[in-house]
Order: sequence, then structure tokens, then C-alpha cells
Amino acid sequence: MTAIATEPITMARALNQALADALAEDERVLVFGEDVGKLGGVFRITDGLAARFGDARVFDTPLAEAGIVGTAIGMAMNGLRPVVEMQFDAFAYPAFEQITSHLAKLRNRTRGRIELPVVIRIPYGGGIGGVEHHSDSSEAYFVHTAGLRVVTPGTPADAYDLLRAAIDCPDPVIFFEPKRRYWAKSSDPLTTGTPVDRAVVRRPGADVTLIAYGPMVATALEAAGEADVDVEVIDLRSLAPFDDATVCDSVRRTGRAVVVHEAPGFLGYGAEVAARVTEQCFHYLHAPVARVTGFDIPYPPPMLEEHHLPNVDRILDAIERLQWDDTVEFPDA
Amino acid sequence: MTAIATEPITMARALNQALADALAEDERVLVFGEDVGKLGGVFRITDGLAARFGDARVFDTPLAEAGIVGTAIGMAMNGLRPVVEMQFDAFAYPAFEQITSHLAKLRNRTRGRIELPVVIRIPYGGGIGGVEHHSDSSEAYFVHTAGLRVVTPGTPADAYDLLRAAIDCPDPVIFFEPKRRYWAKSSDPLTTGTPVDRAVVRRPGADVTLIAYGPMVATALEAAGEADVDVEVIDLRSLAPFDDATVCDSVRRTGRAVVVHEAPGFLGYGAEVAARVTEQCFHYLHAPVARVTGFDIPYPPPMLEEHHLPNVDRILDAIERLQWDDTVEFPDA
Amino acid sequence: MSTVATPRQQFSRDLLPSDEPLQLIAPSGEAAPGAHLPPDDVLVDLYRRMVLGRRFDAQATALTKQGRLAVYPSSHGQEACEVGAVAALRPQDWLFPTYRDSMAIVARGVDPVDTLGLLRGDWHLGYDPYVHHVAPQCTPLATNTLHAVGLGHAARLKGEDTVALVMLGDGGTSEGDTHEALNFAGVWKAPVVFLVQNNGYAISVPLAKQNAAPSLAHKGIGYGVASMLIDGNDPAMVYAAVQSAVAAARAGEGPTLIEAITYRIEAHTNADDASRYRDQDEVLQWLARDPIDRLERYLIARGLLDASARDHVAVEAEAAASSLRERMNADPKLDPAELFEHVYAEPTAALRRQAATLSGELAQ
Amino acid sequence: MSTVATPRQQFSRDLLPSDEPLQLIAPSGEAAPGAHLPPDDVLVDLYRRMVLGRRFDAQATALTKQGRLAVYPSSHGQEACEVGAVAALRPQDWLFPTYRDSMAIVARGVDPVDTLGLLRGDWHLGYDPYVHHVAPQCTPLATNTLHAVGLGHAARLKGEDTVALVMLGDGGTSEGDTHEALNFAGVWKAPVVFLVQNNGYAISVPLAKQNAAPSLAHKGIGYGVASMLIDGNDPAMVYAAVQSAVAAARAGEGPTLIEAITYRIEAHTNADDASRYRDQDEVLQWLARDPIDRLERYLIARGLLDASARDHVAVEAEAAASSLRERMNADPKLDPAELFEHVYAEPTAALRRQAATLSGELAQ
Ligand SMILES: Cc1ncc(C[n+]2csc(CCOP(=O)(O)OP(=O)(O)O)c2C)c(N)n1
Ligand SMILES: Cc1ncc(C[n+]2csc(CCOP(=O)(O)OP(=O)(O)O)c2C)c(N)n1
Ligand SMILES: [Mg+2]
Ligand SMILES: [Mg+2]
Repeated sequence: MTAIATEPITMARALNQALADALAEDERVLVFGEDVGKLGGVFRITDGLAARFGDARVFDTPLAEAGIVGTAIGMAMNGLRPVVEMQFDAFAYPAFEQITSHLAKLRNRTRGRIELPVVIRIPYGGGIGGVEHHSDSSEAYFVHTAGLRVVTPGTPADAYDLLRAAIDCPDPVIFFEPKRRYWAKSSDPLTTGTPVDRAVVRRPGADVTLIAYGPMVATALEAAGEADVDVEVIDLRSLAPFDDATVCDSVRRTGRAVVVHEAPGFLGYGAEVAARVTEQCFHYLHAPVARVTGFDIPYPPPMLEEHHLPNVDRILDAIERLQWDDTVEFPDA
Repeated sequence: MTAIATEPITMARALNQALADALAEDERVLVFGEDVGKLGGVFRITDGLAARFGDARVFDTPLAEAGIVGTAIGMAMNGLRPVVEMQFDAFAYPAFEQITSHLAKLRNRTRGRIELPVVIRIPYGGGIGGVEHHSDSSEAYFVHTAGLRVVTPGTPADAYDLLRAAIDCPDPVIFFEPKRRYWAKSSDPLTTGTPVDRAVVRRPGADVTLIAYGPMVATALEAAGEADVDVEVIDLRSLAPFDDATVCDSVRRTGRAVVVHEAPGFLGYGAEVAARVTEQCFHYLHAPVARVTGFDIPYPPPMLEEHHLPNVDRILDAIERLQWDDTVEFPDA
Repeated sequence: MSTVATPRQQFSRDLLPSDEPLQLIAPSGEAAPGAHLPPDDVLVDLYRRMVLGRRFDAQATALTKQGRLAVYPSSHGQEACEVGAVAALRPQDWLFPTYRDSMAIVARGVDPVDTLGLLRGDWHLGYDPYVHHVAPQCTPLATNTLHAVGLGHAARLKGEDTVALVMLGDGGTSEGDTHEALNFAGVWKAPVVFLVQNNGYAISVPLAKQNAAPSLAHKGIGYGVASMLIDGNDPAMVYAAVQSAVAAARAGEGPTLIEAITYRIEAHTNADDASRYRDQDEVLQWLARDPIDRLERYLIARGLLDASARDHVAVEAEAAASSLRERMNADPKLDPAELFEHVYAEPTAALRRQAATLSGELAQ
Repeated sequence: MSTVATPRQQFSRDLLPSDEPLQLIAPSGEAAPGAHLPPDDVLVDLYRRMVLGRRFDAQATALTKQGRLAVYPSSHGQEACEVGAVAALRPQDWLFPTYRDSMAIVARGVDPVDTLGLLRGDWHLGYDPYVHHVAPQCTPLATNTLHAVGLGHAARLKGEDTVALVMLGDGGTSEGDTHEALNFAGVWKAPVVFLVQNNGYAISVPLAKQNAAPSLAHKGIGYGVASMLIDGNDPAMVYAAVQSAVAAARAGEGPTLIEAITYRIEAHTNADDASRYRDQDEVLQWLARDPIDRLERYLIARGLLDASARDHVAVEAEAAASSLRERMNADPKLDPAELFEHVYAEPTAALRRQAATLSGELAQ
């Protein structure tokens, strides 16, 4: 179903709309977690849902993340479609065993007999001046686990489309929400239909492929606008699985690639992007795929986070270092 | 201190010796976990230690992994040096929050005032016909976390050396033990002194660099012996941090590289190896760094694991595909 | 060491358990005067299924020695819990077993060969969970307690009359998930029965190093969950306790925590060496409290079982065992391609490429 | 709603708490006849530190409005717990506070500016944990309960006379770590005091949705941990309960779980809007049970406090507040290079390269 946005709306509002529409369309859908009821969630993503759909379908749980995910698994075994919220990135860690050993593996364990259409919403990333544990980019911890889908939207309209697709998906989906973009506005209409595992070219370009996702999509587009070469920006949307076709088609055309994310670089998601793009496009590449990432440090305190987060300048620097004059340089690893 | 092995000993015995020597030398060292006392651990790595050092220093805990790691953190805050055991790879997952949010970050959080010399021993990997949850290669989940050191030995002698170094290290160390190699024997003397963060060339070679760690070191050496090109085998030992110097020196000489591990390839450790080696050696590479890894699936049941695990043939195939004739090929991603 | 269950205790919804484990039939085989026993036909059936269960367990152990199973955790000595609990469930109820509970799964009606799928190792599970409402055997300890609570709560939301019974061990009660499950169940009044089989050990770790509470059942009050402490070697008591807990759950009275005191006669698994951590005397003492002997004495004394009936059950058990042996001796057919089929609803492009690589290798 | 603590209850090592929260001084300010109150000088000191604490809290809230703190979780209304508990600790004991407990940290003697380091955001922590034996304020709920147990157990292994007091909230009791910590403490008889400040809410979630037990203190018996339920707005009771728990821990009697009933007067943090989930009437009722007023009435009636002494404390509080205001208004000096310094004992080669990259950027 499709809702048309009359006026500009925020990503937070688009997510709220997606939940409301899913709840309205499919009575098997449930929304629960910490403070998602009366309060509407600390980011208000579930605002008004409990009042509209009732306490049986939208409710607060006791304060225990393994409990939230573990009971969601049991509910899905019994035919429901839970959409649960982890309040912040670092607070999904207590649920790691339930996610890794059960949510990801029960379908395979049971030869497909147990299907777990569970969505775990995780507000992630920094840039909001949060104190420690409130700004982690934790996608790498989940991307490596077979059986999980991991997705993250970069724009308000896609937040709606992607969340609807995640809720409709028969596989468990870790849905990462770029919290610093919750208040970003757009008047693009809210539509559905983009496949859950498809990357999208947000800006066509001929000289270099800039690969981003979640909070970095907006930063990438801004950098592309300022670059003095013609930058193609790809919004991955789906981190697992990876859309090889869309990305590699682009890189084979441009011959150069940069991947950007907030998480530390060391075995961050960019490592997989660089490795597989190189595997598939090696003879087209004029320079190694550049990674623009957070440093290999714990997330900084609020007053220092600006120094950690990838920004337009760092992206432009990386593009410049792509050996346009074909001299050898070694980017910092 | 140094013990000389008179006769061939197993990796299990070398680890036991390392624990015994550490306990004997430093009264701050403690060993605890599930079944590590009277039983000596399900793999007997702690055999005899409780009898020799007493229940106050080597003891069984209640059955709770977050509890084991969380209390180890508190003990280290109070000046002790806990060496704890997670019974199997997948059973470290309940401790994920304690490891990721505290063990890794307390030093940084406190500007270095709280030091946590904690070692977490994790028997990992497959090849022993274990049922589900007993054969995971979970290194990637920890390698991405700044503040942790992650190491894994490939030989009996190095198991002694590396575990002694890990226990002496002021930083928290995740010590992955290749359980399928517990019974591998060697008569190399047990010595200490190799830096905890140093990779070692196990076999010199001129044509291609084969990068392995843990259980795959033996497989890599076997493959090197059968290859019809001259293979240099590097045993990484330290997964975090990565020894760029040792590896890149080799790759710049050989111009070709293969990295092998049991874990699924998708954002497995090989992704970081391929990405950073390519960043630093791009113009020396004749072919993209090849990854020989487990498939992107949950670990198979015992009767099917042979199909999943990297073996000599797959390594030899990967070496062959390194474009010796410089035609373009795209390895499966 | 145990006390006779008064009717009040037997149907208790108290938050605190009795001081001593409740019992309906003493080890001697005598029923306590005035005890509310299950009907005779139920007791006879319990006896039969325990004999079948023990024979199945012995056969599985034998098959392991012959290399037909990767590993086997025996429930010898725990037959009263394995069988008594399952017998009290209705078809629409769900069983959430652990690796230890193969006997319970067979008692639930799953084919023994299918039951042993996980431990045989041709796949992670040999049966369809939805046919007999039996969840996969759970290895990560206590994690399935939360699945049981979720499934039970979902049933209530859907207006279904379903109760979930989850089994765990004394060691499993130490995991955080157990606490979260009891808490969610208490707050939601979920139709769940937690059956803790306290068999004295978590591999080598004795209860005293696991918990300092008067009993594990004393955890219930911390969650507002009704709790019972029972003699886990008394099949009548196990049946009666689970049955009343199931009835209470159906009536909307919420969850129950039952601690059943029993004993693991064999080592943790065939791979374990129990002589490293416990005396054989202890085992002998518990063999004297054997749950099958106990019920057999009772039934014989009450004239509910005679030699021929007993032989008949023994013959049935032998037949089942030899059928199991035969069928397990046939090598399972394996399809490596299946490794890629069930990871997602539809294999991803990468998985299809990897499957092709493997089949290419196998074709050579 | 509360009952006067008899001496027996006040020093109880029972595993079950009293039915009603124990109290030494009623909201009216009257002490129960025969109640075992702390010495007068202690009570006067508690009063003074609560007044200082409340003023500190108000100042921190004001600084947050002015943008000087990233966020501030107020403990207004919880002064009896924040101050009473800390006052019962000795220098060698350890305090494990949460984000909510800045007031307790100040009461422990940490400089208020250093205390606010985390919430100001120039670093994750502003003080040296070893100087006053105060662990970092813990954000991941209940995770520090295990650190307290480990530290306390280590002290016993080392033969040190140290007790660890860990604070947590009603919501935090639902996390698995709380259960594992209580269990380890019970089995190890660790010298640890668990103080649960039950302030009625976990952000917006009321206790009824958090737990179905008669009280949170009823969890103790499931671990063999002595438990007390007390009036958390009675500073004398909080002090007395923590003091007796500390004494028992020193005597090798093991851990104690104390649930203190109190109330969060402000929203969860400055960023929260409590009107979405609770009525102002409820807040007003609790304001009538104010912990400082209660002790003030008592002290005045007992002639232990007069107008001038009260003014003197008020002046001291003002002075402390304005000093805090001034010092917090100075921008902290920041050194981005420090981001790389403390990750490991020695920065790795990669971190040194990254530090160089950053300083290169900043040099431009
Ligand atoms: C989370 C987790 N940690 C550790 C293990 C390893 N393990 C398997 S069985 C076992 C002991 C379990 O004891 P108990 O709960 O009493 O059950 P029992 O085996 O006695 O039936 C352990 C430690 C596991 N399976 N899961
Ligand atoms: C593991 C974890 N999950 C979620 C959160 C987010 N969070 C911060 S405070 C809070 C409520 C805590 O309530 P309570 O324990 O009662 O303490 P109070 O804030 O009332 O002092 C939540 C859910 C967290 N900090 N840690
Ligand atoms: Mg047991
Ligand atoms: Mg609270």
C-alpha cells in the first residue's frame, strides 16, 4: 500500500508511518520493546501506535533485551510477526546470543520449517552528542552471521519503503536506523516496492563510485556535490546480502571506488566491500578501493565525536588519493 | 620462564603447561570457568591445576558466561589477572555485552586508570564432528572491537608462547584455541618471548603469500608442500592488531596472496586482510587477494562439515586462480 | 528427605515451594494414605512409557559406542521427569526440550530415528517441530525458556488454548535467560510451565557450586511465579504437578516453576568421565531410588501389573529398540547441496554461486 | 504502607524481606518508639549531605538547560538513598554507581566537576576510580553488578576488608546480569551489597509492567541472599540497612539485597517528557514524602537542628553550587590526540598512523 506525503516529513515520521501501515494491514504484526508504548519510544518512532492499535499489539516489555528477542522468536514460531526495538545500538548486545544462535539459525536448523519473520529495529551511529554506548555503529557484528538480513535506510522515503519490505520479509531482518538522520526531512512520496536486497544509485556519475549506507548517504551526496570529479553515489540499503551487481557494474564503469561508514575501519563493513569489489573488478581498478571510516577506537565522548566521524573533507581527500596521476600512494590503514 | 619439551607434546598439553607456569609465577593469576576445576575442562586444558594450585585460584563457577566475564572484570579492577574459559565458541555469545561494552572499553573510559589484564580462552572452529554451536569460528565478532587483542596459535609450541604472552599482556586478550588441533603434537621446545602482536613466517617462499591462522596453519603448510609454486606461509598469530609489516613485506615480494580461514567469508577476517593488503600493496599485486573460507552458512552438522571446511585442494585451486597467465577471472564471491 | 503431598500442596499456587520435595508414591512403592494419585490407567501407561524410554536411552548409548551418534547425553534415571511431564501435555501444547530430553521427545510421539537426528549429525534436527509441537532440542542453555514464553504468550494473544512446557537443568537456571523468561512469564501471566530437572550436576559442577538458595524452586517468588518442589523420581508426582500447572495455565493463572529432584545416572555424555568428579557410591544410592522400580512396586502391589503384562512391555521395548538399531545402522543419505537451501527463504545470489562451486567440486 | 523496623528486622539476615518497607522515621518526622536510630551526629551529617546533594542536583539540571551537560538524569527525591547508602560505607569500600547516581558520587567525596565528566562529555569519566573507590557510572543496565561481585570476591581472596556496594534501579533488576550477579554473590558469599532504588519507573515503564513479584527484594531467596525491603525516603533507615549489610559482609556472612522504595521526582532525564506517562498528582503525593523534610522535622523536634544551623547548611550548599556553576562554565580543554592514547596500554602502529592523520587534519 502507498501513502503519499503531502508535505515534507522526517525519517522518524516515515518509520512511524511504516509501522502504522504494517499494523493496520496485517494483524499478525506486533510492536514491542522498552518504552515503545505510552512514551512512543525515546525517539518517538512508535508514537501513537499503542493508543491506535491497543496494548495487546503495541506494548512495553520488562527491561531485558535477550528477553525481548527471545520472546519474539517464540511468538514468530507461533505465527506472529514481531517488530521489536532495541533502544540504542549498544543495548542490543545483551541479545547477541539469541540473535546469533537462534534468530539467524532456526530456519536452517529446522530445514525451513520454522520461519522467523522478526524485525529488530536498532537506532545506530553517532552525531547526536550521545554519551558512551549511545552512538555505536554495530552493523559488522550482525552482517557476518549467515541467516540474518541487515538493512539500513539513507533517506526518509526509503525508511518507509525498506521498513515495510523488512516487515514483509520471511527472513529475520536487523533494521538499522541512522538516528542522526531521524529529523532529516524530505517530501518524496512514501511508496513500497524496492526489493529489500537491492542497492540504489542515488546520484549517477562517471569518474568514481562512492559507496555509502545509512547515516553516510547524505554525507556522501554532499561530498559528491563538492567534488571536482563526477561522482556516482550508491546507497547500499542492504548490507547483507550485498548487491554485487549494482555496485560492480558501477565500479567497472568508473574504475575507482570509495566506501564510507562511521564504524571503525578494522573489519568494518567497508572491508568486505573493498575485498569483494576488488575480487570482481580488479582489472578495472586504477587504485585500491579507499575506505573512509571511523578510527579504530571506542566511540568518542560527545565533545570529541566530530573528529571521529567521516565527513565531506575526508571523503574528498580519499577521492583525491585515488591515483588520478597513477603515482603510487598508500592510504593510511 | 622456559620449559624444554623432552618428548613430543600436544597443543592441549602446551596450553596446560602455560597455565601452570603462569599460576606458579604470578599469584595474581586465577583460572576459572565452567568445569575447569576437578574435571580439568571438557578438553582437559586445565587438568590438574585445581589440585596443584587450590580451589581459591582454579575453580568452577556457576553456569553463566556473562557472569564469568563480568566478575573477571571486577577481579581485574582489584588487581588480579583472571584467565577464564568459555567452554565452546558459541557459548561465549552470552558474554558479548560484557566483552564489548566493558572489557574492551574500560581502559579507554577511565583514561588508562583501570587496566584489565583478562584473558578469555575460547576453543573455536570445527573439524571435530561437534553438533551445532560447538564449531563456530567467532573471531570476527571480537576483532572489530577496539580495545581487545585477539590472538590464536597455530602450533603446540606457539600455544605455550602465545598464551604466556597473553597472560602477561596488560590489555584484555581473546585467546582463540583451535580445538581440532588440541591433539596435534610437536617436539619443539616450549619457549616464551615472541611478541603477542607479531605474525611469523612459518615457511619461506617466493611466488605467493599464503596467510593463515589457528586451525588453518597446518592446512596451509600442507598445501604449500603440495603446490607447484613456491609458497610462503604466514601464521598471523595476532588477528587484532594486524601485523602489516610482516604480511605486506611478503606480499610485495611475492605479488600474490591467499588468505584462508574456516569462518564464513562474508565480512570474515579475510575481508580485512584482503582489503588492507590491497591498500598497501596494490601496485605489486598480479591478482586480487584470494579468500579461501567457509561458506556463508551456519556451521554444518557433523556429517556435512567436511564440505564446508577449507582444505588443501581449495587452497591449491585458489593459488592456481591467481592469474599466473594474467587472464581475467572472477573468483566466486 | 521428601514429604507426602497433601492435596493442598499438590494443587498449590503458592509462590514458595514446600520445604521438602513433594511425593505421592514413596521409593518403597507405597502410596501415601490420602494422596491424590493419577488414575490407574495413567499410572500403567506411565510405567509402560518409562520402560520404553529407558530401553530407547540404552539403545542410543549403544549406538553411540558403535559410532552411529556423534554424542549422546543419557537421561537414564530421569525417566519420571522425561515421561511424566510429557504425559501430562495435550496435543495442542508445546514441548521445549534440551539435548538431554530425547526420551521426552520420543514419549511425545516423535519417531526415535527422527528424534536422534541432531545427535546422529546428518542434520541439526530430524523432525518437523509443528507435527508434534516439539521445538528443536536446545543446546545453548536456557535460551529456549524465552521461546516458550513467547510462544505461550502468542497463543493467548491469538486466543488459542496452548500451554508451553520448557525443560531445563539445574545448571541452566544460572543463565540470565532463565531469569528473563521467568520475569516475562510472570508479568505476562504466560501459559508456561518451567520444569527444572535438578539432576545434581552441570557436567562436573555439583549444585552447591551452582546455587546457594534453599531450593531452585525458591526463585519463583522473585517473579510472582507459582513454584513447586517435587520428587523427580516419582512419576506420579511429576505427572500430577505438571498436569495441575498446565490446568492453571489454561485457566489464565499464569506460569509455574517446578523443580524436580532427580539424578543423572550416566556421565554427562558418552564423552564425559564422571569418575573425575563423583563417587560411585552416590550413583548406587540413587539407583536404589529408581523411578521405574518404584512405580512397578506400586502397580504390582495394587494388582495393576502382573508378570505377563510386565513381560509384554519388555517385549515391546525390545522390538522398538531393535527397530531403532536396524534403522540407525543404515547410513543416512546426505545432500551437501542442502547446506545452502535453508539459510534464507530464497538462497541469495552469493549462496547460489557457492552451491555451484561445491557441486562442481563434488562432480570431479 | 510502611512498618516500623523492629531491631530484629533492622539487622535481619532473613532470605525473605518484610511485607512492608521498613522505616525508622515516619514521614511526619516522628521516630518509632524503640527504634534503633543511627547516632545523632550521623543523622545531622546525613541531613547536611542531602541538602548539599539536592542543591548539586538542581545545579546540574540548570547547567544542562544551559547546554553545559549533554544530558542529566536527576536523582531529586532519591536523596535518602544516594546519601544514606554512601554515608554507611568506609573508605576502603567501593561504590558502583549508575548514570542516576551523580549525587552519591559527590557524597562519596568526588569533586562535583569531576563527577559530571561523563555527562558533560569531554571524556567518558572525570575522576580516578581508585582515589575514592568509585567505579565509573554505569550505563549498560545492571552490568556493573557483576563487576561489584568480582571486585568483592577478589578482595576476599586477597584478604582485604573491602565491601562493594552496587546501585541499580527497578528496571535494571530485569536484566539477566542482575540474576547472574546475585547468584555468583550467593554462591561465593561475596562481600557485596545490592541496593535497588525502586523509584517506580524505568523511563516510562511502571513497576507493574516490570515485575510481578510481591517485591523486588523477594528475588534474594532464589539465590540464598539475605534481603530487606525498606522505605527509601527514610535516610535513617537507608543508612541503618546499608550499614548492617556492610557489617554482615565484613563478617563473612555474604551479600545482601536491599530494595529501597523511593520515587523519581523529575523526568527520566532532561530529554524525557514524563507527562506522557504519569500524572502530576502522583508526583505531588511523593513530594509530600520528601526525605529531607522528614529528617529535618525529626532533627528540629529533637533539638538537633535549629534555624541558624539550617541556614548554615543552605549557605554551604549555595557556595558549592556557585563554585560548580563557575567551574562548569569554563570550557574544558580538549585534546583529540587523547582519543588514541588509552585504547591499549601502548597505542598500536595503526592507531599511531590514525592519530597522525587526525593531527595532520587539525594542523591545516
Ligand atoms: C550457554 C551455554 N554454556 C555452556 C554450555 C555447555 N554445556 C552443555 S551442557 C552443560 C551443563 C548443563 O547442566 P544442566 O543445566 O544441569 O543440565 P544437564 O546436562 O544436567 O541435564 C554445559 C555447561 C552450553 N550448552 N550452553
Ligand atoms: C542494557 C541497557 N538497555 C537499555 C538501556 C536504556 N535505558 C537507560 S535508563 C533505562 C531505564 C532504567 O530504569 P531503572 O533501572 O529503573 O533506573 P532509573 O533510570 O529509574 O534510575 C533504560 C531502558 C540501557 N542503558 N542499558
Ligand atoms: Mg544438571
Ligand atoms: Mg527506576
